Amino acid sequence: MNHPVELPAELLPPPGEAEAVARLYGQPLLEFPRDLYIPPEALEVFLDAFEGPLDLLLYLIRKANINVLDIPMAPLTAQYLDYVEAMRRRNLELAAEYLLIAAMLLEIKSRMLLPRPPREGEEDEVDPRADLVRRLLEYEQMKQAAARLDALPRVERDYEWVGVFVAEKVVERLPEVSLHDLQLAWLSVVRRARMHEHHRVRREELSVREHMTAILRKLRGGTHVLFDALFDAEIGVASLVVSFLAVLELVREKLVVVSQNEAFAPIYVKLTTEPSLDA
Amino acid sequence: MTPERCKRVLEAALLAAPAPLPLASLKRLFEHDPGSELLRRLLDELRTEWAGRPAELVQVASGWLFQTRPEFQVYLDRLKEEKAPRYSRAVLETLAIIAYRQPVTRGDIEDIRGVAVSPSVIKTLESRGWIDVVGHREVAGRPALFATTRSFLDDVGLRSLSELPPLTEIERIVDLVEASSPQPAPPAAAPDVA
Amino acid sequence: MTPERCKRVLEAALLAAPAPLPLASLKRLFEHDPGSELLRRLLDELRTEWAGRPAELVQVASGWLFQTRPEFQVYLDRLKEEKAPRYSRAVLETLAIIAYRQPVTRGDIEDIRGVAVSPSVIKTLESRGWIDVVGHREVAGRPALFATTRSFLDDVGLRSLSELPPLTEIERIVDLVEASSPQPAPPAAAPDVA
Repeated sequence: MNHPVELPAELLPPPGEAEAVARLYGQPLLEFPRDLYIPPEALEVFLDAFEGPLDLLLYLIRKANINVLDIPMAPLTAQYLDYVEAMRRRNLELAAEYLLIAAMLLEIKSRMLLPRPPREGEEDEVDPRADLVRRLLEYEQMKQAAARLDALPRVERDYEWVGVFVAEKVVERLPEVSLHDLQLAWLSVVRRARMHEHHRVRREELSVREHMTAILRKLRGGTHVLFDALFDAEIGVASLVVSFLAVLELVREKLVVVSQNEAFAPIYVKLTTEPSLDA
Repeated sequence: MTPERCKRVLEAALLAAPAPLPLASLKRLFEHDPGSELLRRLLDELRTEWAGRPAELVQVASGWLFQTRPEFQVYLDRLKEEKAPRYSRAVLETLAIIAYRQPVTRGDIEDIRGVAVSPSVIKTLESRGWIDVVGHREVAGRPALFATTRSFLDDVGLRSLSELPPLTEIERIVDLVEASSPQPAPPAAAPDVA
Repeated sequence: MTPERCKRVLEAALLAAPAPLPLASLKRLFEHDPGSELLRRLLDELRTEWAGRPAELVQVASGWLFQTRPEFQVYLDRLKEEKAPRYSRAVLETLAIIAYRQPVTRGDIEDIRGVAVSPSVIKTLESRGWIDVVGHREVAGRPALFATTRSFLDDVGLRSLSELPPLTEIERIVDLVEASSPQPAPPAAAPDVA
C-alpha cells in the first residue's frame, strides 16, 4: 500500500524519542510494542510521549503503514481503545480528549457498518471518515511545521546578535542654536519693541559693534593703550574706518576715554573705569 | 561625505545597534539623506566585505543587523550562564498554528491539536515576545485572536511571514480526499490518488 | 584549533558580548585553554586588524571589548530618540540682542525686550562660553557690558559677526509684515525672505 504523504524523518516517532521511545529498567525501549502489551511502568511515559489523541492516532496509523486516506476503521478503533483501556485501568489521569476521540472512532466505525444507500451517482454521500482524515492531516501538517520552525536558526540558540559598545563621551547634550534661531529671536524682539514704541532699535552696521567689543577686550587690562595700536593697518581701509567709528561710538557711550596731553603728542585710549575699581 | 565614509558610518551603527535597524533609521544617521538606493548598495557592499568573517550582515523583518555565524555558537555557548530555552512540542505546535493560521483563537488551536492549550504555553510565547493579541473574535466570550510578532520573525532571521518554511502539501491531499470521498472506497484497497 | 581559527572565535565572542570580557572568560571559550600568552598575542593581532575600521578593540578594567570609534558618536547620537534640547525664548532673545547690539548691559537688554532678564539666562549663556563681560559702563552700579565670544561664532559657524543675517533685512520683513496685516505674522515667514 503506497503512502501518499511524504514523511520527514522528524515525524516518526515523536521528536526526542527517535532513539528510544522510553527507558524501561534503564534499558531503552526501541519501539512501542506491536502486540499492545505495554509494560505498566512504561504506560506513563507512553502517554507523555504524545501530544494528544490525534498524535496517538497518527502514530498508530503511521506505525502500521496505513494509508491515511483509507483508514481501516475496525482495527484502528480496536487498537486505540485497547491503549485507552490500558491507561484507564492503570488509573492514569486520562485527558477527556482521548475519550472524545474514542467516541468519534466508534461512531465512524458504526456508520461504516451501516448498509449504504443505493448508489445514484449523487455526491450527497460523504465518507464518514472524511472529517477525521481532515483533522489528522491538518494536525500532522502543523506538527511538521512545528518541527521545521524549531529547525530554523534562532537567535541566542544558534547565533548571537552583534552589539558592540559605543564610545561615548558622557557630555551633557547642549542645545544647538542656528542663525535661523537667532534671526527669529531678533525678529520677535524687534516686533515687540515696535509694539511698545518706546524703544527704537537703531539700524547700524553690525561690524561697528563687533569692533567696539574687540577694542573693549584690548583695553580690558585697564592700561592706557596707544590709539594707533587699536588699528591694524593690514585689515584694509574699510575696516580701519569701521574701527575708528567703533572708537567714536565707545567715546559717545562713555565707555572709553581718549586723552592727549598736547597737540601731536601720542593719543591714549583707556577704559573709563579705573583699574582699581575693575577688580 | 564620500560613499566610503558613509559605508563606515553604516557599519559603526549596525555593529553597535542592540536591535535590527530599518532603512529609515539608517537614513537618520546622516545630516543629508543619502537616498535609499545608495544605502542599499552600500549595505550590499558591506555584506560582501564581511563574507568569511565571524559575523554576517543580514536583513530581517525589522531591518538590518550583524549576527555571529552559527558555526561559532558552540564556543559562545560556553560563556553563557544559562542555555537558550528549548521549547516543548506543545509550545512549538501552538507557535506553528499561530504562525501559519493567524489570526487564531485558543479554540482554533485546540481544534487543530485535539487537546486543550494550557495557559502556560501561551504565556511562554507571549513572554518571549513572539505572539501577541491582535484583536478579538466577535463571538460569545470574545476570544482573543493571536498572531506572531515582528520580533518572532527577527529572532528566526526572516524578513516576512512569506519566508516561513512551506507547509507540506497536505492541503492538496485533503482536497483530493474530499473530492474522492463521495465514492465509497473498498476498505482493503487504497484509492488511486497518490 | 589553529591560532587563526582561535582568533576568529575571540572576534565572534567579543562582537557579541554584552559586557567586557576578561581574559578568564575568553579562555572559557575553548575546550583546551590556549594559554594567556597566545590569547594576548591574538588579541593584539585583532586590534591591529581592526585599525582603520569603525570599531576598535580596547582593554578596560573589566576586560576586552569592541567599541565604536569616538568620531562616529555624532552619527550614532542621531539615532537616539531623545529630542534635541532647546533654549528658552528668553535665552535666545537675550543672545540675539547681545550678538547684534554688543556691548550691552543687562539694562539695555531689558529695555529692548521690555521685560526683566533673569540672572539664570545670563548664566546659561556665560557657562556655554558664548558671552562674556568685556567691560563695565561707568554709570551708577557700573553694570557689566556683555559681548559674544569667539566660541559663539565658531558654534554657529560664522567667521565674524558681520556674517550674522543683516538686521536691516530682518527689520524690513517686520515692516512688510506690519504693513500688510495688523496681526503679527507667524515667525516662520522670516527665513523665506532672508
